[in-house]
Amino acid sequence: MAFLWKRLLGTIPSLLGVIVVTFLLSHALPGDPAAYFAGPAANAASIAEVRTKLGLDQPLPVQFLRYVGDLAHGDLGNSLTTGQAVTTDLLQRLPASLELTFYALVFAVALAIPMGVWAATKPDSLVDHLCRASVSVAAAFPTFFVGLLLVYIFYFLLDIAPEPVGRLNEILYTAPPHVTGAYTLDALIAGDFATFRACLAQLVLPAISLGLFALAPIARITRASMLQALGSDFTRTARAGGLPRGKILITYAFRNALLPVSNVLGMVFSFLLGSNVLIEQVYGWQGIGAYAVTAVLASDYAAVQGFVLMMAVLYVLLNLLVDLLGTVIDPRVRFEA
Amino acid sequence: MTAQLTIEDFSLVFRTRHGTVRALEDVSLSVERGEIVGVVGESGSGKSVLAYAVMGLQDAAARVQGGRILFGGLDMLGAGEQALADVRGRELAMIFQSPRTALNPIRKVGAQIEDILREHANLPSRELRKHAIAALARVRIPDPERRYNAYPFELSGGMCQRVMIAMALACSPFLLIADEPTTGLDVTTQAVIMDLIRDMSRDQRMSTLLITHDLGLAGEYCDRIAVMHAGHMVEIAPVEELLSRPAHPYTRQLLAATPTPRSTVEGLVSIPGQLPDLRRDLPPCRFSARCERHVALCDEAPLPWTSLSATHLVRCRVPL
Amino acid sequence: MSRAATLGRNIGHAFGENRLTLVAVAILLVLLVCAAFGTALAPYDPLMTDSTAKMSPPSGLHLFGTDALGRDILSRVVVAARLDLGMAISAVVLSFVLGLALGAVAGYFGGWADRIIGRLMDTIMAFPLFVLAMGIVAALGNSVLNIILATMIINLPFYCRFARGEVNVRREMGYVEAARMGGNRALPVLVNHIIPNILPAMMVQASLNMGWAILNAAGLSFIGLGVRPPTPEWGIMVSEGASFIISGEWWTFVFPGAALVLAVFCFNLLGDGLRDLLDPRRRV
Amino acid sequence: MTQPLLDARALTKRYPVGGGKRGAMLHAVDAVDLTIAPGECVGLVGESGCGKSTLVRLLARLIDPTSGNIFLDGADTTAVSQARFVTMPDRARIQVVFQDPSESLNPSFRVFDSIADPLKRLLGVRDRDKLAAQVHRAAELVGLPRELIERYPHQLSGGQRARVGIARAIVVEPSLLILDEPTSALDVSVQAIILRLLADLQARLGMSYLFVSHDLNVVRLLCSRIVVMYLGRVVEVAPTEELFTAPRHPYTRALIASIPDPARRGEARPRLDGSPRSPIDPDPNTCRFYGRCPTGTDRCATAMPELLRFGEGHFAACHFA
Repeated sequence: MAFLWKRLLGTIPSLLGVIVVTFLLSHALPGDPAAYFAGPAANAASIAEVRTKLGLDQPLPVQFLRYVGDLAHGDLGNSLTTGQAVTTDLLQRLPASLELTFYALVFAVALAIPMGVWAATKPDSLVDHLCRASVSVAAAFPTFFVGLLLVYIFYFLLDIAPEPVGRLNEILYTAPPHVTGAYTLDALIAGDFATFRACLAQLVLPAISLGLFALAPIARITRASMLQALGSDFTRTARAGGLPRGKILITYAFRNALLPVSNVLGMVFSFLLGSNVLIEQVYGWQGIGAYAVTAVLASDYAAVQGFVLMMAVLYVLLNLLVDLLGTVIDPRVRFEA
Repeated sequence: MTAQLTIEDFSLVFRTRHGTVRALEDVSLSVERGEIVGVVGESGSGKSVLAYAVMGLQDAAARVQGGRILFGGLDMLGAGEQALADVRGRELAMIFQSPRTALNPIRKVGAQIEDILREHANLPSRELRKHAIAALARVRIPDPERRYNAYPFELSGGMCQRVMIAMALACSPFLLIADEPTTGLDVTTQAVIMDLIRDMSRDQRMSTLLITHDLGLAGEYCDRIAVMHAGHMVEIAPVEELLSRPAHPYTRQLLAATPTPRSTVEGLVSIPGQLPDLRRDLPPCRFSARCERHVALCDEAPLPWTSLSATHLVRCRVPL
Repeated sequence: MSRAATLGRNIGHAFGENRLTLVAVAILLVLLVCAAFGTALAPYDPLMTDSTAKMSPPSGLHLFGTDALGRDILSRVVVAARLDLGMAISAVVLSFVLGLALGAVAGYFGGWADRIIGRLMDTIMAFPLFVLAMGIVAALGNSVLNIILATMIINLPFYCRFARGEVNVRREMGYVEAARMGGNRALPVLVNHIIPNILPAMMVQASLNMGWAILNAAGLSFIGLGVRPPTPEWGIMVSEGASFIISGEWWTFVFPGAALVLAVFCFNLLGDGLRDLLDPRRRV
Repeated sequence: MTQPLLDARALTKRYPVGGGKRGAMLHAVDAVDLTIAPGECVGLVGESGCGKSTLVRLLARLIDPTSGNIFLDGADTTAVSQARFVTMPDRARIQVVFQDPSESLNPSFRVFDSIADPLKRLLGVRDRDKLAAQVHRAAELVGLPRELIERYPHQLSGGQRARVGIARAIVVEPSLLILDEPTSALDVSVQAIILRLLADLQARLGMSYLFVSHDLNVVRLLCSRIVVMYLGRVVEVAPTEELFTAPRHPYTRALIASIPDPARRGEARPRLDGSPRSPIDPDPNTCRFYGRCPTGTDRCATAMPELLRFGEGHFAACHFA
């Protein structure tokens, strides 16, 4: 338990850094935010009034405290485009993004790890070369371009994928009653299998486009660390002890190979969360990424900052999860604490 | 006496990008029941390659060129992977240098011993733990119940080597191959580990093949010593005889280069020249270019073994 | 044999064995030529609209077809090389130099310098990097310069950490301690003895990183940040072409997208090739 | 008695460890006194982790001591920090030959540049001909063939690299050469060559040596006096022959008994089992060897033994010596 607390405490500096950076971003705005928030019809007096109201006339440390205070109340300001509180907007759209990211991750991991292991057990074979080649190619495709290509091929040319209109074609189906916010899960809870299938069908292309970019680093590191583990002294010991091949491959090599794999998961999450924005844009997905793009283009700063902050917090939490996974795999980490 | 291990005219090459390395050529050696045999040589002599070949654990780039390796009645070179796996860990065991990395870093040492027992010892699952702890106790690890749950990183290098020995001896093998088991350990720990290996092989009438670069170490613990140079075995003799009356010029020089409690710096002999490049064409005697006793006859193949006595063999045309 | 000759043999080896790397280098050279002389090479003015030839599919006249305003896509793809490669290369060069300097200081001196620099990098790494880049460009303003700056910042930790690790390992090595025994102060030790030995590995990192930098810059312009129409740029061209997928005018987004893929793929191959070159296990 | 060349007094180095236990210190070197006379050759032995390497780095002024002083010909070198000492004239007087020849040479420097660098930096030799002459002389002294001077380290054998390492250290004509396990990475045949070379160099150049090794058989070949360290402290100092024939400290006895020796085959000799105590915040009133020591009593747990004199140049730190 001690190490759990230590890890939790360890995220505090990261979170603090994230808050400082988002604060700095909002105060590095070109021009006068007060004038901006006051709107186009404002005069000098109303701008000054807005400035006082927003606390922009206070010294930076005071503004920072105020910012932190607002955050503590879950107040990220109001969006200019939707007119709602940014927090409300983001929380509404978050499940859509999480659902997509989750499926992309499952797709990437489910494909990449067996691929990497397979390639490592037969180094320099055709399988190995095919694996490496396909992984290299996948890594070179921009996610947004893959997204568009898949839509063109599977929707326009082959017509086997549904129209890329977001999470659900609302003309044909109604969204499942809100429980978790994840449509596939909610549809299952409601027992509505038709909607479930429709949601899943909508998810396939975006999840694959998103997952492809995460595939390469996972497959690469799995192959490399598997090769290393198979060539290690302790695998040799296991062979010298006459252990069966399956035992050597799984208990000795693979479990050790998982350590570096869990270490790149952090980077993979960074990719996934970032590329999420692009994929949501391509597929009209109603998640926080698409929301952020709209906000960026409309210069809706409060919304953009809220988005950046939420993504960062999400990322810090995911990293914490990866860290804990690492401690489960590796006793050495546990004992360090 | 019956030979536990017989190596006959064994040759092995490595195919590399830069040519074929003739790592072992016409190596012959036998190890009797309960005997401790040392294989001594400098780096590049092929002593470790030989050890791995006996285990059937050679590198993927290795190709056996000829000869036989017989373990008990089993032809190790002809046996399939399954037959080898059956023998390894049960009848034939090996310990390595750098014991810390030779143990699985994320598995409890007790579990690693159990893995071997489960595979070879034919024990019911609930007995495994008891036997693993007993194996730890046999190698005089203090507080074996507690050490059973330890991970390798929690143990010292010497303690890890004991765990390795416990693993190797868990199924009471007939032959133990120890590949530089004390390299990297402190001299005090080395003495403890070597005493342990010697006592275990004496107690269980187990044969031991000790691979080492240290003639002094081999001299203290082995019954017989085989000296290797550049992939050739050049001399095999009982310890006292090898140390007092070395017959091969290389053995003599190696002895004179090894500092002992009685040597002086003036008395230290340095061996001129370097190991030959094993990728090139080699003379019948691979030491000839460095040898002061080299005569024309030395360049005539094949280079025969000369028997100085029933137990003292040397591979030299003009032995001392 | 001189070191240069050994290196030459190794290079010959790596390329001889891996023809793909050679092909990648050749393609990169073509792209670099496009970047340097794009306007002279392009068959048309990339900005010239032609209302008579809107949305014409690839043909002898327009090899890559034309877009909704009748502009020649081939010309736009060729001319865009300068902006896309320029943004990525300058960002990578900046983060390389700054990251090396910061990492070297952190790794060699340790102590509080290490803690401050480490904390700074951790803070950058605490964000999903593309999201941070979005935030930076959104805050600093929508310009090419800010895209470069944002890409530089998000790449910085990779170089900094890599350099720090490499310097830290070498700091205690015999030859570095010998250099200190030989009268070298900290700066000469770093500049003469440590950095030259980590540069090759850093270069591999840079070439592997280049593809990612291109993707980032293009991704930012794809969502409408930084580059403004009608400037030819691969990301924004893909974005403009995206609206025509449903109607099947594939050439509008496929060609600029393919250019992106090609550039990234070649840089990745080059990086892999260079890494094989440096890998001691393969060098023997 | 003549003034010692090097005189280290109460040399101590502590490192803070891990965040968790706040203020915990690793006592790497603890109040070590050591003198080396001009032209003397002193051996330093002890197991890994006993503080040998830290002591070498302290004496070589590569790191600053936590406390204590190092006098060189009576002048306190510790009056300035190691960062400043780098540019002092005395820097050239203490040089080190490092352990692993393969990582003790800059891979991107030719042999010539490796040897010439300290000449340029420490002695300010700028003239190309003079530089070349001195480099060639050093190379000749260590028996390095001329054609190797323009090579890179990766084109040399282990023995040749060891020679370059020695040449680089002696080129600035130091008064004290610290040899940090100079042959531990070499085969015995090469080791013999290097040991003879070192003996020869000392006879010709009259330097003092501090020879660090874990191999007592090697140390005794070159050294007239041997210092034994255990867990950061000096436990015994004695003239070489006396140390081997009449060791006073139980650790020294165990160390000597552990040397493999075919002449004593089968003899039951005392063995030192177990592992050393933790060097982190050790009890200042407990002998560091207590718990592992075959003769330890309660007294050893309550009073740290001091180094006491047992004859001409023979000191040991044991209540029962």
